[in-house]
Amino acid sequence: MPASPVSRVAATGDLRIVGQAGSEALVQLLTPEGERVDHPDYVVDAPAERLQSLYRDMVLARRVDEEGTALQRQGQLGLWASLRGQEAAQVGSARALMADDMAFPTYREHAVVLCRGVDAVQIMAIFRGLTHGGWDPHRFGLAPYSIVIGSQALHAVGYALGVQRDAARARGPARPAGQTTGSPVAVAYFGDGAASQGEVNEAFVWAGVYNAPVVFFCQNNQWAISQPAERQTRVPLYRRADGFGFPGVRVDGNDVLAVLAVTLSALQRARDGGGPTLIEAFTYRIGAHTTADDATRYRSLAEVETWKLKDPLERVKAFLHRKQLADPAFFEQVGAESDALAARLRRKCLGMADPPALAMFDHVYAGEHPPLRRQRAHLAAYLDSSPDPGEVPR
Amino acid sequence: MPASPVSRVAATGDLRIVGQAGSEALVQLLTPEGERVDHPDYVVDAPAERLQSLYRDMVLARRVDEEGTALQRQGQLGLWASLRGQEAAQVGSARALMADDMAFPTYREHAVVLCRGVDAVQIMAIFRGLTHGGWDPHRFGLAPYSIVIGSQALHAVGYALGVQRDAARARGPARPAGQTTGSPVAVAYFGDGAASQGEVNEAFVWAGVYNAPVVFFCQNNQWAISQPAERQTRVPLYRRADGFGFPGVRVDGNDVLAVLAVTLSALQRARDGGGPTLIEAFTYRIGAHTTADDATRYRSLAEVETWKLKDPLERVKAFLHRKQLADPAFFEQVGAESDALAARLRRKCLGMADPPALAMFDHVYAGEHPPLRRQRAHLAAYLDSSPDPGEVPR
Amino acid sequence: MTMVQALNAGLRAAMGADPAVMILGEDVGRLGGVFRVTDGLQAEFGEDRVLDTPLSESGIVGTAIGLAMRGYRPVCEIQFDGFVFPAFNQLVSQLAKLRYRSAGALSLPVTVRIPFGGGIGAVEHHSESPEAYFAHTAGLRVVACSNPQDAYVMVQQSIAGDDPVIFLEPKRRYWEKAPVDRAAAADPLHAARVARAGTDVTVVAYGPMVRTCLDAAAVAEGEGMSLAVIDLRTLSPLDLQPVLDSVRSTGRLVVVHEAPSNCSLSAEIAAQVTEEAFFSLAAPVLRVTGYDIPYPPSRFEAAYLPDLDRILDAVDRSRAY
Amino acid sequence: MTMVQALNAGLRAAMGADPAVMILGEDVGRLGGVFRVTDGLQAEFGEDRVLDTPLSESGIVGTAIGLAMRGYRPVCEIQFDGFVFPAFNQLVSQLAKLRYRSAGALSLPVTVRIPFGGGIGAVEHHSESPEAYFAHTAGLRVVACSNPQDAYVMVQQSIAGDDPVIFLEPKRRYWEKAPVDRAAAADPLHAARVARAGTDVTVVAYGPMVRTCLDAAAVAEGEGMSLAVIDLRTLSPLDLQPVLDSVRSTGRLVVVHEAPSNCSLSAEIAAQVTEEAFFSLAAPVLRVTGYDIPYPPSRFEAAYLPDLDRILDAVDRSRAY
Ligand SMILES: Cc1ncc(C[n+]2csc(CCOP(=O)(O)OP(=O)(O)O)c2C)c(N)n1
Ligand SMILES: Cc1ncc(C[n+]2csc(CCOP(=O)(O)OP(=O)(O)O)c2C)c(N)n1
Ligand SMILES: [Mg+2]
Ligand SMILES: [Mg+2]
Repeated sequence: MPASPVSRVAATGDLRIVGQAGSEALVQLLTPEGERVDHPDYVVDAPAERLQSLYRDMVLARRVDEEGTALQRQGQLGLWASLRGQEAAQVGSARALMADDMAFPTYREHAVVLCRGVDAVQIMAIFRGLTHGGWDPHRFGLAPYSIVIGSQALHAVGYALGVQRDAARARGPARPAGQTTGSPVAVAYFGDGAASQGEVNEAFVWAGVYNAPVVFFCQNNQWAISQPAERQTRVPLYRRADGFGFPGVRVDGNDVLAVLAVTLSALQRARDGGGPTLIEAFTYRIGAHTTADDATRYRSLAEVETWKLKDPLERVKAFLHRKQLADPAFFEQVGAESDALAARLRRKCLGMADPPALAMFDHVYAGEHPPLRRQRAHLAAYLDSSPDPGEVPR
Repeated sequence: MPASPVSRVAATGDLRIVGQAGSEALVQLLTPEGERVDHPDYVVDAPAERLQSLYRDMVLARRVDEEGTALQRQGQLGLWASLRGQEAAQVGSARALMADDMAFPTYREHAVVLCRGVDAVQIMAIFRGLTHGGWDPHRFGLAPYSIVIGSQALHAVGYALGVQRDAARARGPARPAGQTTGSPVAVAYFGDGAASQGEVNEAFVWAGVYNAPVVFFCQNNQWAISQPAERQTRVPLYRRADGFGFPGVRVDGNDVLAVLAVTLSALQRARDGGGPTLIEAFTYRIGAHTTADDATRYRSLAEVETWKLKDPLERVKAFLHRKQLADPAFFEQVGAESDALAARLRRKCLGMADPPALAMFDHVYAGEHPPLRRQRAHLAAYLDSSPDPGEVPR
Repeated sequence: MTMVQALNAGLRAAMGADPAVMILGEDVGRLGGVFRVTDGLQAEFGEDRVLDTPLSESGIVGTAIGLAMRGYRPVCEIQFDGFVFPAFNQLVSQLAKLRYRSAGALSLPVTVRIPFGGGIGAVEHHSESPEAYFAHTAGLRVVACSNPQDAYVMVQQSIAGDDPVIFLEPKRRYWEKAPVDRAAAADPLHAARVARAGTDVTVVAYGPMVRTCLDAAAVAEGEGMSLAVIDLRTLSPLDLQPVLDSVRSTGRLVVVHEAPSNCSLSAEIAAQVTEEAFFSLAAPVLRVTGYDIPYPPSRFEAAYLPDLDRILDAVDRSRAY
Repeated sequence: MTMVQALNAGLRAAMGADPAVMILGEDVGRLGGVFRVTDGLQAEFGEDRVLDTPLSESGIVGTAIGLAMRGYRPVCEIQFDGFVFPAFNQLVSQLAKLRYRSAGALSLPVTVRIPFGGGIGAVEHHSESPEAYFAHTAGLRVVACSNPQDAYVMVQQSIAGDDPVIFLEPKRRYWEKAPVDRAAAADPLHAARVARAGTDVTVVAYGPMVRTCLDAAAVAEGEGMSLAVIDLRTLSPLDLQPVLDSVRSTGRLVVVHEAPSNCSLSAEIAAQVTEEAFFSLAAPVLRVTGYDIPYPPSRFEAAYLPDLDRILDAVDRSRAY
């Protein structure tokens, strides 16, 4: 018995989608050539403004990413993890979220961060080594980046269990079981590599057992550093969900419209009390794993070139052009906006001062911690007494 | 796409089985009433001697189990984990193994231990607190009991990877990929609860990716202490395998013949290079979780009574009777044998002396370890100097 | 009441006082936990607040983190000490670090209860003392109760605090009885306690060994020797002030715990006390601990575990300096 | 050669000497490891012996245990220190205990290589020093190399031994060069080493901090102070004989490591040395360590990590007693 497809109607402002997870084939609505195609399970009607705005999001995300890489090259950042190629997967999914949903991202979800309204400077601060996090998860509906692969999936499920309980508490004891319409959903982002972690699979167990309002959004970008996705599974990843009793769906991760539709539909399902969905966004990591990686050691240029032809931005651009849904002024404006963003980012980044050493003791604990207070005081006294940083030691 | 069923022919001495995993329904060959039924996927032809010997194994296992419970009640053992109700699952699977296969059991697999040729006294020594293990895994093809739930599944996969490599080394570099006919198989035993552990799911990942010669034998006895199986999954457990890309099969775990057939077929598949199989033996824990547990707190007597009607021993007995495949002398002899085993076990158990305290330092390390040597010497000196154990302290 | 009953009462009080408090763990609901610490709580507060979970420790701690992010105050039960390790990654890299990672934006008021220690004749993995792993982990708080009164108070304090707490319960003392005064003024959670005043040698312990040390002190008294016994109560942060105060007068210190000695609490206490009270010490700090071996089969535990004799032997050795 | 090259050569030698030696880890094959420690080994020894694994640390250690049971000698690579925790259950409850559990019938010759420590400006989880967790775990051996020669020798010794070894590689020293003599007579694996003789104060370190201590000793010499520097090399079992020998003449000891201090190696060393050499000590053992906070963002690491100045400050404080 395959996980039963459930029809859902999701609406978000201008967009109306009728969708259902569980179909066998890759969900695609916009081909690499920019042709709009129909999908039996996801009937989408998207106005020009929505397409423009998705396109704009992707352009800005790519620009932030390019700037990150450049800043790292110039020694301004310690590291950068490029999202290039994954703009559609990230923007499409993040734009499906409501303000009070909670996303649990990894170190590569920069476009998600932008869509959630966080200033890109905050991302730079992490890779510059100023902070491990920085934005307020509650304000933005966005948990901190997770670097330990897969660890955030359980947090998302726990958050979803909390949402379930909130709804129950609000509605009182007589609520019909499982119905949580309108309440927030937790979204766990992770990669193809993460699917091999025990914790991610435990998250699947819990989500299934408690029918938690959570969406697992897996960007299968084909690689986990040097390991191809076949080193993590011998069947398509979206099928993993079957064995845990909830639907999985594979979507063209380079098709922003399809990703949006599939995610909206999964979110609606969760809001309606239908439980979890696993979305596998089939995409590609165009860059190296990070700026510290040399991808030529393990994969062919030909493969990369093939995927460049499936660029997520180009197909939307082509479609907007062909259908005359955007004029040159629009593209110019987006270009200008992106230039301004990059300039601002660079300026802010270069201007970020190193924090005072003693600040490293902040936020370890909420309450009093005498040994830490002593260690801090000891360092303070030591710093006071020691020579200027510039001097040769002693 | 469900994991594709693969036909296998397995032969072991007197028994010929044509079987394939992947069918939807519960595999059953002998009904609770002792009727022989056909199954489209598992065509089995078992002579009387084989049925007799399986019956005998189950009787002896049950007797050992009863003795364990009795000895615990009398304060001779610290704890006992009863296998009652699971005799068919354990005997059927263990009797499918070849001598050089390697089984990885949990604390409840006493019948597996017996079938592997280990003296039952060794089990008593564990629950009496004399040792954590005791039998030689290499000699008996049986790893130590695993108590940390699920931890042994990865060991089984690792062992299977070793077997794969042995075969490759033996055959030299030109071997056809994946073919390991005739070589040993690793079998991981675990319960329904264990299926929720991350490590078990990681074992599934590895087994699938490397096509390891391993069989996952899950005894779904409906309970993990007080938690019903629905607290671990909302779809049948055998389906978990689908998402990892290998076949899963659910067998009537109280039907020793069906378990034997399904396991033999899965082992053969693994030997032939066909990779892993997940077998879910659908059975029931008739007793409490252990002697420390009070099952009346969480489950109904009616449920237990229903399952008693599906007793794994009774149906074989009924079948042997009805088909006149065994005469009264046979049953008498098995009874006598079981009495003798129980008496011997009890005698040996009561006679087990406490080990000398210093022996607790043995086998921590293979090589020299000076701090431990010093701690041991210190305790030795202290014991020499201190008053007789019988005396009131100081 | 017994310590089990005291903990049960403490949990009930915490749940009654704050609807955000939840309990999750294996068998904590219908069964009331394998030690019955959560007995009756599911019936009283509902399945939504006392959650029977899948058999998945990393899931228990990981989802508790998510619940805390949503405003809940989860109390996790790990069934036995030896089963905390599947959750280690969530404890050490997530629970301990998420406040820091989020620059203070996230609060993680998660209490992780662990029945710990030996002495009950159990099979492997059911008698371990993992406290040093947690005390070594910055971002966690670690406490151990030794008696019903403390158990009742400390579990509530742990739940009420905004930091994650590893709450260690000495399972061999679960069934020991003592009166519990629900209205008594309480020490702060992170304060050590002088369990018995004394002048000759200071003995420090926590959790299950406090009773053993008090017994030793009683025997010593019969022999004309006065032992001060300090119940540490908090393992991280350590509160060594009462220890230092005592050592400055006795000049001698013996530290006792069940855990293996290498890189343990007793090492830390010895190092700190020696540094702080160097000139007060007439003898080096002596340690009476489990050996550096895996917890042995139960027939060995009488020899493995520190007992009255081994403690008094160390006291004698200390006095012989 | 660099330490990376020395480790690579050591692994190559071990694989050449014994066909049972296998390497498994994330990205160890085609890529040669993120630090290139296993560079070229898959090409030389084949995919069967140098195994690129799924992203699953518990799987790496768990299957290594199974491989060892089948007669192999697996060498696991954990990509960074902070990623060892998903494997903790397999390390602590399985790898460390299976020989004991099987009453000696099972041998677990598994080496777990972990690049550890800070100082490379990395993001979170890439700079940790988890050695105390392992040193506290009976059944494991724990070593740390500090220079290419030791790296070359010790990795082979670890693989050749029949016990599980946690092999810690100081990643900030990976690219430092020193000559490696492949034919030189080697110390046993579990022997500490006097890295520099000295008479005024003894300084003990291991892994990355050995170089820092030697630098401090050089500066101190310029100021007329003679520091003995001891490279511990083995963290479990500890070999404190050279430390005790030195302390008996200097009377002063400073222990240095990057890891947080609570329940750390420095605590253990302080406790043991004080107990063994109580009357030789003119000052308490002083500890220069990381603070008890999660490893901070990299812009803080200069202040977080013990450096030459902090070491010399402790030396001064020791001498001031
Ligand atoms: C538990 C853990 N192990 C190892 C690593 C090192 N590491 C960082 S990213 C990565 C690959 C992740 O692959 P995937 O999940 O596909 O995400 P992607 O990088 O492709 O976005 C690895 C192995 C880690 N961060 N965490
Ligand atoms: C990691 C871990 N967590 C918890 C336990 C405590 N425990 C022992 S048996 C058990 C239930 C196991 O259920 P299942 O896997 O179905 O096996 P069964 O006992 O039914 O044979 C639990 C929770 C344990 N042994 N290991
Ligand atoms: Mg990837
Ligand atoms: Mg079960």
